[in-house]
Amino acid sequence: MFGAITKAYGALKSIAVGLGITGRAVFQEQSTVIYPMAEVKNLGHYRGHIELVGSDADPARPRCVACGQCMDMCPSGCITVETAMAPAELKTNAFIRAESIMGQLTPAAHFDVMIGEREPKRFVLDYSACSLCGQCVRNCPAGALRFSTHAYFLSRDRADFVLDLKERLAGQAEQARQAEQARQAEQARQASGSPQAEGGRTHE
Amino acid sequence: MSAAAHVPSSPVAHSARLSGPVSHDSLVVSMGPQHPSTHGVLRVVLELDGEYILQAEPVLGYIHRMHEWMGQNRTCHKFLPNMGRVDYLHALAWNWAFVGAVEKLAGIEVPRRAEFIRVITCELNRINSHLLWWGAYLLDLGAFTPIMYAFEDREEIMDLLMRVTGSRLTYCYYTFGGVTADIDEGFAAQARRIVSRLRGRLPMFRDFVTDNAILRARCEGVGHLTPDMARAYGATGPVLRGSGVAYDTRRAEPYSVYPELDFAIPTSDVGDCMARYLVRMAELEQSLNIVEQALDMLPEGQHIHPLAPRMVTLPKGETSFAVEAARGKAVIRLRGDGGPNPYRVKLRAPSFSNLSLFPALAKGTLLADAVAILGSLDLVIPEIDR
Amino acid sequence: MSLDTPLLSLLLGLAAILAFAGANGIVLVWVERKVAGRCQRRPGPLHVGPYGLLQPLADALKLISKQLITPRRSDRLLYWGAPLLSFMPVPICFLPLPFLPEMATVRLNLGLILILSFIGLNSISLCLAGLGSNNKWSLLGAARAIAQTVSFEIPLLLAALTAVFMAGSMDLHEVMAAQGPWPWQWFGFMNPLALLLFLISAVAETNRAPFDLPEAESELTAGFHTEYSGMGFGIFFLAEYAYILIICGVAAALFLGGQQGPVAPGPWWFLAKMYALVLLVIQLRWTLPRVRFDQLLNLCWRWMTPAALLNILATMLVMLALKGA
Amino acid sequence: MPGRYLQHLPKAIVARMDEAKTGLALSAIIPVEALHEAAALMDGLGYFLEDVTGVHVAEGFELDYCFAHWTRPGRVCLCIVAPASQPEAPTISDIFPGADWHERETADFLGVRFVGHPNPQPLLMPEDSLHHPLLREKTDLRSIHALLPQQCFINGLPETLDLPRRTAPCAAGGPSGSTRLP
Repeated sequence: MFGAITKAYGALKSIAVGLGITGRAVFQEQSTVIYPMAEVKNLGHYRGHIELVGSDADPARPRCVACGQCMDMCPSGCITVETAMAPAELKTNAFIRAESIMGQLTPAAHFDVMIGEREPKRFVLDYSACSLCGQCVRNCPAGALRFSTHAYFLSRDRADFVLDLKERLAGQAEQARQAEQARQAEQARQASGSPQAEGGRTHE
Repeated sequence: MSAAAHVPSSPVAHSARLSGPVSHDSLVVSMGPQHPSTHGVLRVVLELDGEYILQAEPVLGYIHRMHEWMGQNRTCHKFLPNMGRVDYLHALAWNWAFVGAVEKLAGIEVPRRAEFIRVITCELNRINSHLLWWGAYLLDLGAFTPIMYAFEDREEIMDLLMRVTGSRLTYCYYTFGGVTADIDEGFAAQARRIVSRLRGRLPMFRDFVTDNAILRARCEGVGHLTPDMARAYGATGPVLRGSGVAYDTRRAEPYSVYPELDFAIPTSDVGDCMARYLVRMAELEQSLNIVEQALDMLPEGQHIHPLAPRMVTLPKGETSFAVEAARGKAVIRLRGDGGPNPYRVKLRAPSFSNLSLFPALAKGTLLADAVAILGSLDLVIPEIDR
Repeated sequence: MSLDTPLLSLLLGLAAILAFAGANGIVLVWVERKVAGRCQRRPGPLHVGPYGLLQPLADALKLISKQLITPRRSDRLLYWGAPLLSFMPVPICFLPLPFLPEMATVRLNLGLILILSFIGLNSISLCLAGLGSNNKWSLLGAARAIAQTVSFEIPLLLAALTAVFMAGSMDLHEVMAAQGPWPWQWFGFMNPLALLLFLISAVAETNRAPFDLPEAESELTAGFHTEYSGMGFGIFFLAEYAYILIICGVAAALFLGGQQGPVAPGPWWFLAKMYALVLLVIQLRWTLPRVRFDQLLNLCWRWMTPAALLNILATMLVMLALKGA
Repeated sequence: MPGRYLQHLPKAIVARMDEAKTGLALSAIIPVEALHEAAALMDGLGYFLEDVTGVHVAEGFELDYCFAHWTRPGRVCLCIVAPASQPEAPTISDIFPGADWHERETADFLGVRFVGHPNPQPLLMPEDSLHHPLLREKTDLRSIHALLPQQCFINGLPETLDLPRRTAPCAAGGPSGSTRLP
């Protein structure tokens, strides 16, 4: 009898404790982000689809040397690189070393790629097949690939996920150029308003 | 039973894929492949007498992707991203199992710093996995709120792991000879914050759920698993440790820097669902300890061996490499034939063995108990079906 | 406030009750989801209307506009009769509830019996729904519903009887009047065990978590209403909320003094107590795991029924002693 | 320890392995007929079945039964080769019920038949599938001798085959050892 009462008391107490915890939660701050209205803030390290890195000289021209290693390395076969000869003035005498498996059963083979000899005519990523493993980025001998932070990428059409990365790079470079121009125009306006500001900075 | 006696006695028995004969006045129901408590696409065919289970037979293969075939038809590098998809809740354990097996067979060295980074991230991932199990188990038992609380903490850990791996769930972070990205001071500081935050949350979890009278009533004395049975079915992980066997791959087949770390293996002699529950909750604390220690001991150095090959060629021979995943012993058996593709990759999934216990455990219990038992085995279906 | 012709009063009352039951369903759906959200530290419904207040209306619209699907080989009469049957007793149960000081729609000296007898009809409708759907999970849910309701009627009645003994009447108005304005003059305070037993049985009787076994979605997918779509499901839902309100109203009248309250007694006290109990029932759902079926029956037969019997005996003895003194 | 027993099986080839390299302590290549007896032996020694791996090799089907022990270090592998002409092996699911699923899986992938299996339905493959995905093309097959250079194919000596007992139980590796929950 006494045992039963203690048991019942214990059970009711544990339920009351639980009610206390959910009850307190009612008055606590919410822990969710109401997504379309509020901004998701922790995407700084987000790794979206890959994108091409522009070369130092011309940000609209990819660093890619069209060695095709990313194609070789990709587990899902979602990268297609079409090769073209680069303009002669870009040709250097520097080589970088790449490795390829050259078929399935032979051991890894090394080959040297001349920087600036070839360039990608098209660089197409089928994002719908990509598993974001990063093998292409890690194995690019020219450092021409990186992950974008392109998080909000939605579509109902599969075809929208086939990205021409060279076009994307050109677009990004154009955007960056326009932003730079706007910034300079802004600066120039400020400079003309206040003669103390340095007005002698020229374009590039 | 001989093969001849097994010929199905009625169309019902055949379509239901039950192994035993079906009585004419019992109810055969198919739990799953779409059912709230099978968490994914598992189907369990049950023969019921009222609510008592006469026999239960899991039917697998709904998410079978033949990882082993993929493994032997592509290079190790190309197969590596698959490992995050085997057990998506403890992806890093499978990452490690495969990477470790290849390193063992091909003789690739791993820098000490990378080993510590692996320990830290793998344990964080284990915490994440156990937290999700906790929430999902309570969901099976009819409590809706715990999973939300678990996800608050999970989100923090996922944010942290995203910092280095770039992904939130299906990581592909370890690579042959190290890890793909180094961790920085910010990572360490954030990890310590998460550890101390979780230490503060665990007592709340205990008050809210573990001590709850209804949970105790649902779990205590249900699904009793004896060590003998666990051995017969090859159960590992918390399922085995809940039956009082202190078998943990991190100690039994020491790998990486685990021998240098001080942590306990929680066990319980009871062997019921509650024991498995308590073991997992205690493991959360142990994993927090491991993360903290590993952060303290983290040496300077490289995160990937400078001579780590970009292209792995497997020598002839075979090897096995086992890691302790959140669900138990995950083993990769790898056979090389001198080429870049493995000749054979075998994935030994802990959930596979643990689920094979289920028919024996569920027999004679109530339907609600079967749900509790299924949940307490902590199954990840893609790992079972592979 | 009194109307002269009983028929007019009844008709007006019925209309008011139906409107109230409908509005209550809508409001409680919102409250339920909002409480669930806040308990889980998320906002709950938010986008439709201010604070998501119009969300249940939108849901109702959706449910109404959905196709009604009748499973093949189901029993059409039972299948579609069940939701109607589940809602039908609702207006009758509302009739004797003491919302206003002077007026119940129908003032009966057996009001409590009326409510408790008609509330039991709900379990029959659940059983028919499960039986008629021709679905194995639904059938299991139906079996559970019957066993559960039949068991828990007993402690429910016994606990209510305790209050009835204390007041000496089965008219809810008179039970209310027998209690004083201050909490220590309420029957629930004088006899907390009866209140506790009544509340537990009430939760079980209305099939709410942690006793939501007939629907138990992690075990029976959705139990008795697995096959229902659109308004078939909607009516079950509406009835469930109506029953919660009724049973909480009875509890408020029997044990918490009903309209009695400090400072200014009146109908608002009754409503406030009723909705406080409803909130408690809702919060229980978002806090506790579900009990197992045999545990539920054990709880009823081995714990609550004996406790209720002992409690009734003790109450009678104390009352006799008080009377003698 | 198991090596001492295993090598008395008729025609068993027992080899001690380099554990750091192969993850195996002991590999025993035994005739198909001896599998059941050997499995019973492993059961008697307290081992549990970790998994069954089937490999399609030039000689037929190599089936590896891996065993591990809760307190004893080292993994033991029983290896049988079922000839391609007769892809059959005795079931050991009567000894280790857990082998049931491993065998069904192997049967799915390779088409090996497990004689006496209580429930020989497909496990992971569709019920009506006749395809065994892990079968290789003839040109793609390697010989078992080429694949397993580590196994020295000779009978080992009893004293060299005794594995050292671990001084402390496996579990109590760290200073904290194991904690028993109440």
